This record gives sequence, structure tokens and C-alpha cells, in this order.
Amino acid sequence: MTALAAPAPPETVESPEVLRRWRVGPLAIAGLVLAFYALGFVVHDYWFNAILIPFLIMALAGLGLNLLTGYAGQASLGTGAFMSVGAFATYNVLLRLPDLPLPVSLVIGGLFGALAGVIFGLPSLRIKGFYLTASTLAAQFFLPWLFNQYGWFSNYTTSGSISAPKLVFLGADLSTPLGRYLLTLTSVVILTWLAWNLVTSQVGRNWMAIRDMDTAAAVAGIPIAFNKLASFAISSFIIAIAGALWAFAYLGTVDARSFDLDRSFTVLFIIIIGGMGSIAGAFIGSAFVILVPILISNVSANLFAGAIDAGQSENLQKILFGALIVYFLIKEPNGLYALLLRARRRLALWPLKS
Amino acid sequence: MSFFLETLVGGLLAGVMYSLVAIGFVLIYKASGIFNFAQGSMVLFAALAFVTLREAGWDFVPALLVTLVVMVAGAIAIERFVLRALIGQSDLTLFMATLGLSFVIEGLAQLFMGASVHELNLGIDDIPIEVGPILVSQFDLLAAATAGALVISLSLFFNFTRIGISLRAIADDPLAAQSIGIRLPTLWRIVWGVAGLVALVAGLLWGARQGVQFSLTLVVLKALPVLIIGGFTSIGGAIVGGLLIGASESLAEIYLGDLLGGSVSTWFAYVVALAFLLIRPAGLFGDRAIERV
Amino acid sequence: AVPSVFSAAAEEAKQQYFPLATFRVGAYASSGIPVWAGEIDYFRYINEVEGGINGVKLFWDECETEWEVEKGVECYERVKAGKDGSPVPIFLPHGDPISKALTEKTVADKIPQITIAYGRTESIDGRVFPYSFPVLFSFWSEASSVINHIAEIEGGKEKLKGLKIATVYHDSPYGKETQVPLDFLAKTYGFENIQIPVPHPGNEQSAQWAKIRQLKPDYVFLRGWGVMTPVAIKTAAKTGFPVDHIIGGIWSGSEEDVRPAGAVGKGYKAVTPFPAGADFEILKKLKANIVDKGLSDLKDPKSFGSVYYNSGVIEAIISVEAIRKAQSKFGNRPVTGEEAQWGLENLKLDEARLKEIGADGLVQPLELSIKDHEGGGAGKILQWDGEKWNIVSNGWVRSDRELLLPLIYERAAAYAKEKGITPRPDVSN
Amino acid sequence: MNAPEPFLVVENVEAVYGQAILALRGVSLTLGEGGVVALLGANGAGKSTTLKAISNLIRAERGQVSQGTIRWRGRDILGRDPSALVSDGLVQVLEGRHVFPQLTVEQNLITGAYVRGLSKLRIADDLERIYAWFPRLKARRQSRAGLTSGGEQQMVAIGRALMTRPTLVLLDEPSMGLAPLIVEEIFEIVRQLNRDSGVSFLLAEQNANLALRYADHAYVLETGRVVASGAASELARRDEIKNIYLGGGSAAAAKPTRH
Amino acid sequence: MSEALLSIRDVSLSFKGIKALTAISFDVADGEICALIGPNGAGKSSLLNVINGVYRSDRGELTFAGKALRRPRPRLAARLGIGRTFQNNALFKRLTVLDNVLAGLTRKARASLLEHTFRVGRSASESRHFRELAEDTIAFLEIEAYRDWIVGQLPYGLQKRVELARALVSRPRLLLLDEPMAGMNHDEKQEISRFILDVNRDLKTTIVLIEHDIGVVMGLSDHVVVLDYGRKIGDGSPQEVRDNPDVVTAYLGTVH
Ligand SMILES: Nc1ncnc2c1ncn2[C@@H]1O[C@H](COP(=O)(O)OP(=O)(O)OP(=O)(O)O)[C@@H](O)[C@H]1O
Ligand SMILES: Nc1ncnc2c1ncn2[C@@H]1O[C@H](COP(=O)(O)OP(=O)(O)OP(=O)(O)O)[C@@H](O)[C@H]1O
Ligand SMILES: [Mg+2]
Ligand SMILES: [Mg+2]
Repeated sequence: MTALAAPAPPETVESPEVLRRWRVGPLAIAGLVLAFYALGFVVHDYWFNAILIPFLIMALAGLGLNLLTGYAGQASLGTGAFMSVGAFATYNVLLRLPDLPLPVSLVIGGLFGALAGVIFGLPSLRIKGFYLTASTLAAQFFLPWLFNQYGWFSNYTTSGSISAPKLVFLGADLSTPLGRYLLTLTSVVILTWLAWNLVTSQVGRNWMAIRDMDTAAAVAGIPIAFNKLASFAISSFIIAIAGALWAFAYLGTVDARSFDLDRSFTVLFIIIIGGMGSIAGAFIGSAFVILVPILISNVSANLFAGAIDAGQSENLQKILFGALIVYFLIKEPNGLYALLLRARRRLALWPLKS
Repeated sequence: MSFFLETLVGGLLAGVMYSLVAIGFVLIYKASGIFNFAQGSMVLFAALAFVTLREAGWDFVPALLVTLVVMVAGAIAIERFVLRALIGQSDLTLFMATLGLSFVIEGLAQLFMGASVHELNLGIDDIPIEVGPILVSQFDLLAAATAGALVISLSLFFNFTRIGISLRAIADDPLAAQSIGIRLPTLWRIVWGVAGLVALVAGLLWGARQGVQFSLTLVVLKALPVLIIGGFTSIGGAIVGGLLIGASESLAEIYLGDLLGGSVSTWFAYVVALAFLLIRPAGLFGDRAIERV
Repeated sequence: AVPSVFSAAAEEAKQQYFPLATFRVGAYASSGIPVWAGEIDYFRYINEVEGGINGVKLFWDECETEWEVEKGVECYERVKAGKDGSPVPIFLPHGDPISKALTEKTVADKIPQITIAYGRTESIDGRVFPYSFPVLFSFWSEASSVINHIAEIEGGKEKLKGLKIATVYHDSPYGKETQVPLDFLAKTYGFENIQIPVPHPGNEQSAQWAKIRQLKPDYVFLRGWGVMTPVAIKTAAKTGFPVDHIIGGIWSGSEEDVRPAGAVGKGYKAVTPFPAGADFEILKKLKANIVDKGLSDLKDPKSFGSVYYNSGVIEAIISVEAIRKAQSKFGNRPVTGEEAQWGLENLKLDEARLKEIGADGLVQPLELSIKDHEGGGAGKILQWDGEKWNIVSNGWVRSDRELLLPLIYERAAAYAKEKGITPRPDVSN
Repeated sequence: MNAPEPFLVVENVEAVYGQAILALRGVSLTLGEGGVVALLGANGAGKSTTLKAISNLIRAERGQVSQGTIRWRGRDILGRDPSALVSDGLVQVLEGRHVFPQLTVEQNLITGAYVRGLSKLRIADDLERIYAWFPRLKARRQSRAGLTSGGEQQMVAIGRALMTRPTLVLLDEPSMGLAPLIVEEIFEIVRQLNRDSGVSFLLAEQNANLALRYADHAYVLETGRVVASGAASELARRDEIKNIYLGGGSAAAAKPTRH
Repeated sequence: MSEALLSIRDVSLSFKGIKALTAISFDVADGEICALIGPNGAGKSSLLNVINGVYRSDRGELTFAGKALRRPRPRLAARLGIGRTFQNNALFKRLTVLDNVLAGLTRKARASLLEHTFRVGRSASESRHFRELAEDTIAFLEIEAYRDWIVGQLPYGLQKRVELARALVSRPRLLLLDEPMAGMNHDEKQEISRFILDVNRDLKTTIVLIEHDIGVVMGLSDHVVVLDYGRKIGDGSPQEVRDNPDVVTAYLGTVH
């Protein structure tokens, strides 16, 4: 038995202790973060407004959902709703308590999201699988309805849409593209760090245990109810902050309808294509979802301009995007992150074995 | 009182229409444990193909048959290029694949058949008839009858043939199903083909009600709570769930709507469904998850 | 900083860039396709027949938005810097949510957005919303025109008293926009104002119409969106409500909205700033010079002269005229957004000018100013005869803009206060 | 090479999981028609993988045969649809009780007969045969299989496979979790089917003593390679093989005891 | 033999008409190894499930360490120090071996959610401490080589070991093992037997174990309880049970 030589472990999944032991990780990540900050000072408006900011915010939402779905195993279609809670709560805090510093308002918005998450997470104590997923739709339809229905939430504007009062922190105006980018990036960095702490700790491990087999988790002494609700709370906290950023740092103004079911799908899609149960996966998935359509559209705009009918070219793009999704899922069901890891390993072994 | 009755009957009839869409989901879920998000796109595609043929001058029956053939061909292609390659993957992965599929189907539909809005006339007048104190539409009655017939025949088909049990076997454990010779590809083609048929029926009836247009894909939103209540695996549950949702939604809109400011039916069905789940975690007729240690 | 760079560059550029944020796929493609065809056909007409605007030809790129906010924003960001040295004079967001998301961005970039018959009503006040132009017909004007049309049928505004008018609306910010003015008008004229919401997407309305059957209103004002309209008409017929007593709003008034309702749609009316029909002079010219020569962007010839096609033409006319106006001050060259803003705010299309363009009857007489980015405020009433729309109103039905404007200014001021905006002074000319 | 080719030939097969884990590194074995061959080896040696490579169920676990050939009755069966193989008479009993949890015990068994498309009557006969072997299943016939005990599930899995009326059975750890009486029973069934109906068996089994008692030929695997093979009776006698690869000698070998 | 650590009195359990357990009573003495044997479907696993609260018995009482277990729930049982392995491996499939074992330590965890989130307070020291415990157990069961493997990809036999490690790592007072040696060859069974003996001897862990290999049972256990059709048909020393004619006909047959 002990004579059995174990080959190198396949590294397709993020497991808390494996992550914790990353050696190159911190340095590389610090470098990456710095690079992102540096990027802020070299790129053009278009990059902030159309690519970097939405990419970061959707990655953040993906991160939040990944905690819930990828780590704790509770698939949710209520992401849009929790984003809307963040947006509307933050809006009201900014409006009604204008003296609070911006980060505090964001955190309060996140806390309301957490509260909503806990309330709508309660059914998870009894319901599992797609039934649970479908039941999160109750949140998805109820919360945006609430914000749309009662004018108080949008301060009785006729249009029902909310827009950010001036974004100021420590006297600096964060309403410029660069300001909004830095605000977003900083929020993302901090929340990612916290999420990282969580998933590499006993908490993350417990969530994953519940995900993989909840009876066994209970037998091992893991408090199931507490952890499920905690995962809903923390995930919704992050998602809510993403929602507030979406409203104020990206679009500038939103109404409840822009947090519809499609948004929930997009975020779910991000984590599945990026890699469930992987922090990097949320970023990779977000990049895919935000960048690929833009890429396709830019390429085809330059390639086929005039050659084929505009409408048909749009349809082809849509088909292509759908086909890409299916293709990548077939190629690597564990997401692009796993695909990258494998490619990296191949590359490392390259001269030796194909 | 008659107002109440009328609201109730209106709701019930609407509920049947929801069931019609829900059945498509049930079929595929039964067969593979997949929550098929592309069902809505299939409804659109079928209806669009049918009207396009009709507008090109085809007769009703040939148009119907050709559409059906197209849907079955589509089912075979889906099995070949998507499902087969994804055997044994997690539910969520499969779910997402169907989402990708829906992009493809919608894109294809619009690529070949355009994006215009079409009228679909099935030749049934939508004229109200008075039944006692209440008004009922002939069309709605027909729709209800169609849905009823469909449910009964499908239930019989799946409960009294080998296919039914084989499908449940596949959904339970595809590996084991293969190991004893159940042909996944064949069965998947059958089920997706039947789901295509159901999509066609739903597409025709919904299309006649609201026109054949992109928003046909949105009818799935009405089907989801129906599924939750009825259970993802029960065809009969789809009809019971549909009636329950239709009726409660309609009554809620009238009697709760004033209280809460209207539009409650956006979420009411989901909340009803959720309440049901808390009592029966697998819907009324769904299979309970089995976990033995 | 951006515009100054470009005004220099623009003087060298010979052509005017005019990006188009289209939606040719997705949920709203059926309306997008004819709209953009109308738009593009008119631009081609300007280029081919008139040799450009005072010799400055137009050229454009498309980017697809699928009518989604994020894609719209991305598109705007992609094109806003102009192309080949030619700046963007005007942006047409074509979508209520997109236009709202762009409200502040357009101010920062100094690019006017034209939002005909959508967008914030209070952006009529150009002192607070310098770069948003809800030209022609706001939702408030829409509501008021419908009431005035009913008054006409009934034989005068005093006859409105005691009438029951129900508004069946799409339950969204768009749908709710008319609640305030209707409330106000109901108080003014003494009719009963009933509001009935329909949740998105509105493919099932039995409860709403059961309620209408119970309340028995005299008229129904239908503010639908997408599939909600045909379903409403069908359900109305099913529940025995007379279809010719339903008056649709702008976005319930296209061929695409009624055709699916089939035979029961006959008699249904709608108010619109985009009259349907191919008899207008300019449409004849488009037919002769563009469509018949195979230059049209329109794939489905049936749509020529439809509400959506005409709306594209109308929007293009207004854009072109605004650029023309701007050229009158800044010179015959591609203009910047800031210059086009001036053009828009000083745009005046009287009967005479409209006749010259060939758009009399198609576009209502219009006069914009800093305080008034709407300028028109009238609509025509269409009635569906089972095949096509016919104009049944006697010319343009005017709204009670004088009554409503103060309310609008109040709301604009409140917005300014919330956002900490100092309104521009009204320095008309 | 005039002699007829053996019933089943596995030649130099390499198998990989997830394009990364090399589980078989060139396994070759043969099985004559009507033979009973045992595959032995420690945990992780590759027994299950060999069986799955033959039945082609390896595909469903994201694995694949990257090299080598597998022929059955003279035909190349590499990469064939597993269910097609079943209808030709090759069935595998998966390791680890793969029952259909939502179906009843009886429904589970009946699914095994579908591949033959038999009449209800014939199916009933076959069912009785299975019930005669495993009376325990008859008692639990209406229970959902997922709720039955571990051993009962194992019986269901074996019974279900036998319902296909196979000519070649790949049995993966049949004795796992079964009470001693039932283990004996299963091996008796193997012997009986083999003798009376000429069914061939390839069985992966941890209980080497038992397996060698019933098999006529055996292969020993270690880390994906065949390290020894021969007639079962001979292998059973070769102590060094037993000690090195099969863990311990005869049943009489020292057991850990208390005190 | 010392006094009873676990005493089971008159426990009955049924599922929709199926009597899984009928009036079962016996004691498990502190420090002993008690084997539970019986034909398939006799109710052995069900009994373990009742002991640690996965199933709720219809009737009967359980006493653990002198205290009555009124409403046993899995987590409560874990907190009291009852560890468990399962017949069908119930591992956390997508975690590594190490993380599976660490998860077994939850009942000892003290650091709060917030401490972990911000990496403050007890978070770091606890993680370090847990890591040591886990590594010890992994070394003890000789699976270091697989420490970073995803459990789902391990062969069955190794998975059983990991499960044992997970149950063992928190040093339970009572360890319930459901067929820990299924699917192993003779050597491997001996190895596991040795581990079990070591645990029992060195850590004074009381063990209840289900096993079908009668040779192992005889060699390992102090006390054997035999179930058949949900009833207890034998209870005594290994030798006594082996000589019990009921047991022979119901379970062993004539082979042994
Ligand atoms: N689904 C899988 N994915 C990845 N690796 C696998 C998979 N199944 C088996 N392996 C690996 O392949 C090798 C051989 O495993 P296999 O299951 O064939 O062994 P075995 O001899 O049947 O062992 P056991 O006696 O434990 O059943 C092992 O190293 C195992 O880790
Ligand atoms: N949750 C359940 N629902 C229904 N029946 C059950 C359930 N759990 C156990 N049973 C039944 O109770 C009986 C005892 O099962 P149990 O699993 O305890 O047997 P066991 O002695 O462990 O058998 P084995 O040796 O085969 O594992 C079996 O007939 C089984 O079908
Ligand atoms: Mg094996
Ligand atoms: Mg058991």
C-alpha cells in the first residue's frame, strides 16, 4: 500500500489549504493589483467606462455569488435583486445621511443586502437543489418590485430611477471616470481580500463541506443552518456593494428594472464559465462576459463592415457567443480557470510531454 | 360574487396556459435532470417557423408538420453536439449550457426568420361566450382542452411505457443507466423531440394570444412557479400547479393589488410557490431527494 | 477638454460622423429594424440627393445595444470621441434606461442626446439638463393630448367632468411617468382617474381587464410596452370592452403593436408624434431616390411608411436640421456636440420650413429653447382599420403644456437640488 | 496465428482521466470464451479503470483510452457506445452500488431487461430468478432503491446487470459490503451461470482467496501495469505473489489480535 | 471492563411499515471495541444513524457518558464527541484530503466568522494548531502522499482511510465505523485493523464497528452484537457469538 507512489496532485479545484500555501501568490497578486491601479493613469475614458469598471463590478458580483454557489453550494438566481438592495439602500443612505463618509454608506448598503440575503436564504434550511434556486426567484421578483412600487425608495422621482448624489470621499471628487475607477477597484481589492480570508479559513472549508455533502458535514459537527445563512449574508453583502457600484460608479443612474433576472443569469454565468468555487474564476468569467461580446462586435464591425447586413451580423454574433459558452462548458466544465491551470501545467511540462 | 368567479375562472384558464409551458420543462428535467432554460427560445422558434411557413402560403397541416420536423431535427442536433458531450456534468453546468443554447436558438430564429412581429391566426374566434353570469373566451377553453389532452397523453406515455422508467433512471444516474444498456442518445432525442412538440403547441397557443414575437421567450417566467409547486418531475403536477398559480395570481392582483399598489402578480406566484416548498420541499408531486448514509 | 481638441480637428474633417446605437437583435429588434432603416434612409437621402448638409456628408458606424443599458453605455463610450477627426454632434440612445444612464455622461462630454418620446420628462428644462433633448412629445404631453382628444370626442373640455378614464400602464418607471400629470388633469377637469398596472411583460392580463369590466370606465388609456399592447387589446375584446374606446400611448401605437391582435384590433386608436403613412412629401422622395434605387436599409418593404420607420425619419430630420442650424453659426463643416447643442436649442421648424423639407404633416411645428427642450407637445391620433393606421385627428392634437410646464420646472429644480446642479441661466439668443 | 482469437483481448491499453492522470500504463489481458478471469491488485491499481475501459464507461468520467486496442469476439470495441455493447451482451456491474435511487428495487431490476425489449411475461420470469437468488430483494421490492441498505443496493446492482442476460460480465468488487452468506451466493451464481449458460466473467476483487477459488485465470495489477498472471490455482500457490501483491497469505496468516 | 459509555435501551425504528430496528438494547463499555454484525439489511447502519442522530428513533433511550441523549442531532452528537464514518463514503468530494481532515475539526473551532474574515484574533493560531492536528492524523494513517489530492479522484480504499482520518482527527470519545474496510484487500484490512487497535489503545477511544469480514471481527473486537431483521439475536464475546447457532444460520453460514 505505502509502496504506491502518488503522482502529483491534479490542481483543478481550489481547496482552502492548498490556497493558503501559495507561495508566489501574494507577490503576483500584489503586482497585479498595482498594475490595475497603474492602469488607471494610462488608459482612455472608454476603457474605464465601458470595460474596466463594469468588468470589476461584475467580477465583484461574481465573487459574491461564488461564495454562495461555488463555495457553499447554494445556487441562487436572486443576484440581481440583492444588487438592487445595495443600490437602493446606498442611495437612501447617501440621500438621507449625507454626512456619512462614502465607504460607510457603501457598507451600510451592503449590510442591508446581507439582511435581505438572510431573509431570502431562510428557505435554504429546508429546500435544496433547483427547488432552492427557483425559490430565490421570489427575491428576484419581489425586491425590484418593492423598489419600483414604493416611491419612497427612489425619493419620489417621476422616472423612478435613482442617481448618485456627488461621490466625494476625503474631499476628493470621485465622479470622474478615474475617480469612479479607483473607487471600484479599491472596493474590489478590499472585498476580494476579505473573501480570500474567508475561503482559506475554517469557514470556507465548512461551506465547501456543506456543499459537497451536508449530512456528513453535520456529522462532522459543522453547524449547517448558521453556515448556510452566513454564506447568504456575506455573499449578499458583497453583491449589494457591487449593486451600489453598478448604479453609481458605472451607470450613474438606474431603476429597479435594470436589476432583472437577466442580471442574475449573467452573474451566475460568470462564475460557471469562470470557475465555480474559485476566486480567480469570478474575474476570468467576468472578463469573458464583458469582453467577449465587445471583442466580437468590434472585430465584426471592422471585418464585415458593409459586407453583410448589419442585422444579420448581430444575429451571427449572438449565435457565436452562445456557441462559445457551450464550447467552453464542454471543453472544461470546471470553468476557464481550470482550463488555464491545465494549460499552465502543460506549458511547464512542455518539453517533456505534450 | 360573479366578479369573483370571473376572476377565478380567468385565472384558471390563464393557469392552464402556464402549464403548457411548464410541461416542456418537466419533460426534459425528468429525462436528464436538466433545467432547460432554452425552452422559451424553443417556443419562440417553433411559433416563428410555423408563421413564417404560413405567411409563405403553406397550408395549416403541412406547415405544422414541417415545423415539427424542424423541431425534431433540432432536438437531434442538440443531443449530438451538446448533451452527449456533457454527460455526467453538474446540474449547473448543464443549466448554463442550455442558456448558451438559448442564445443560439434565438439568434438562428431571427437570422432566418427575421425579427418582425407576426399575427398568428388559428382560426378560432376569441369571442366571449356567456356561461351563466360570467364571460369565458372560446379560445381559452380550447387552449385548456389542448393542454389537458397533452398532459393526459404525455402522462400515459411516460407512466405506462418503458421510456418513462428509463428516463428516470437516466436522470438518477446516467453512468449506471449506460452500464445496463439504456441508450441515452436515443432517449434524449425522443424527449427533446417531444419537448419540441410541446414547445410548438405552446408557441401556437401563446402566439395566437399575443402575437409571435420575441417576448414569447418570456412565457417561461410564468412556468417557473408552476414547476416549483407541481414538482419538477411531474407532468400532472404541472397542470395542478398551473391552475393553482393562475387562480391565486389573478385573485391576488384583484384583491391584494389595491392594498399593495398593484402588479403583485410579478412576484406573488413565486411567493406562493415558496410557501408551498416550505411545506413540501419537492413540490406537490415531485420526487424527494434521497440521501442515505 | 475633449471638444476643443476636436473643433480644431473637425475643421479639417470633411464629413460629419454620426454614430448609431442600433438594436437589431434581441427583444426589441422588431421595432429597432424599421427605426434604423428610417434613420439611415434619410441620411442616405441627404448624402445622395442633397449632397450632404451644406456639402458636409454624413457617415456612420453602428454598434449593437440589444436595447440593454450596459451595451448602450459601452457603445456610447466607444463612439463618443468621434472618428477620423470628425466629432459626434448628437447621440441617439434609443432607449429609456440607456438615456437615463447617459444623462450625466453626456453633460460631461458635451454631446446632446435626443430622446424623442422617452427619457425624463423634466429634462425638458434645459437649464438643468443642458444635453438632454426630449424633443417633440414627452410623456406628459402624451397624457394631456389623449385627454384633449377625449374632450374633442365628447364635445369640449367641460364634458370631461364625471367621465371615468382608466389608464392601463406597464408597471415600470416608464409606465408611471403619466401618473402625476393625469392626477393633475383629473383635478383640473374633474374626470375620474383610475390607474391599473400591468406587470412586465404583460402577457397575461385577465385580472386587469376583469377589473375594468367591473369598474366600467368610459375610456381606457393604454400605456403599453411590447407584448403588453396586443394582449391588452385581445383581452379587452374578450371581456367585452369596446376596442375603439381604448387609446394607446406612443409605445402602444405601432403596427407591430396591433397586428398580432388580429381582427379584434380594428377600431383601436393611438396617439403619436410619428404619424404613419407614405403620402408625406419626404417619404415620396425617399421612395423614389432611396428605396426604389435599392439603397434602402429596409428589408421588409411593408414597413415603409410605418410608425417606426417614420419615427426614424423624423428623428433623422431633427438631427439634420439641428446640425444645419449649428452650421449657420459655426460654419459649414462637421460640428461638435457643443455646437449641435446650440443648434438644437435654437432650432425652429415652422410650417414653411417643414414644407421645404417635405415633412409637413409628418413633423409638428417645433421651436426649442433653453427652457424648452421639447418644443412641440402635440400628437396625432391614429386608428387601426385592421390593415393599417389612419390619421383620424384633425391635424395635431395639442397638449396643455402651459398648465404642465410649471410642474415640470418644479421637478427639474428638485432634481437640480438633489444633485447639486446649478441651473444654467436662460440666455435665449 | 491460426488459433482463433480469444473471446476478449485487451492489448497494451493506456487510460487517462481528465487528460492528466495516467491510470493504466499498458495493460494486456485475454479472456477465453466461457472463462472466469480475476483481476487482482491493491487500491488504485487500476482494476476498475480496466473494466471501464472495456465497457467504455470511462468516457462518462472524463477519461479515455489513449493507446492500445480492445477486441471482443474479434471486433474492435474501443470507443463503442456502452449501451450498444450491453445489447450485444457485455455488461458491467459498477463499483460502489450505482442504483437508481428514485426507482423501486423492482423497477431497478426491470430496467436491466429493457435492452432486450422483452415481453412483460419473460421479464417476470427473469425477475423471479433474481429474487430466488436474493430473497432479501423480494422483500424490499417496492422500496425506493436509494433508501435500502448498502448490501441490498449491491444486490440490486448485480441483479440488474444479470437481467440483461449478458454473455460477458465485468464485475467490479462484487463482494463489497455483502454478508458472508451472500458473498458465497454470488460466487456460486457466477459459477452456475458460467457452467450452465457459458457466461464469461471478468471480475475485479479484493478478496483474493475467494476470487482465486472461483476464477480459472488471474491477472495482478500494480499502478496500472500487469505485474503477474497465470492460472488461478497456480497463483494461489505462489506465495511470493500473494505476499507482495495480494496482501498476505492464506486465511490462516496472522491476524492482528488484542492483548 | 469499565462501565458503559453508551447504553442503548429498547430502541425501535421503522420506515413506512418496514421495521428497521425492533427493541434493541445493549451496552457499549468505555474503552471497548464493539462489533456490530448481521446480514444485509439487518439494521446495522440504521442503528449507527440513530446513535448519532441522523435518524430519530420511534422509541427507546440512549445514554452517552452517563447523560441521556434526548433529542440527538448529528451536530450535537459531534459536539459530545461521537465521530462517525459512513458505509457509502460521505466525503467532501471536491476538497483535498487535508481539507477533509481539517473539516473534521470543526467541533473544536473557537474563532468566529469575523475573526476569520479579517484574519485577526484566534484565526491564525487556530489555523496553525488545526493544521498540526490534521497533519498528525494524516501521518498516523499513512496517507501523507495524498495530502493534496482531491478526494473524489482517489481510489475507493483510500477514500475510506480519509474518512477515518476525518472522524479521528477531533479525538472523539466514541467512534462509529460503518464497514471501514470494505473494498480492501487482506493486507489493507490488517493495516486498518492495526490503526483501529492503536486508536483504541493509545487514545482510549471506544469504537463501535460494522464489519462483514468475520475474521477481522474475531481478531479485533471485545464484544460482538448480532442483528437480524432488526432484532438482536446475539450479544457477547466473539467466541460466544461464533458458537451461537442462531448466528451461524442467519449470518455466517457453514463456511466459517
Ligand atoms: N474518475 C476519476 N478521475 C480521476 N482519477 C481517477 C478516477 N477514477 C480513478 N482514478 C485514478 O485512477 C487510478 C486507478 O483507479 P481504479 O479505480 O482503477 O483503481 P482500483 O484498482 O479499482 O482500486 P480500488 O480497489 O480502490 O477500487 C487511481 O490512481 C485513481 O486515483
Ligand atoms: N431512510 C430509510 N428509508 C426507508 N428504509 C430504510 C431507510 N434506512 C434504512 N432502511 C431500511 O431499513 C433496513 C435496515 O437498513 P440498514 O442500512 O440499517 O441495514 P444494514 O444492516 O446496514 O445492512 P448492510 O449490511 O447491507 O449495510 C433495510 O431494509 C433498509 O432498506
Ligand atoms: Mg476499483
Ligand atoms: Mg449498512
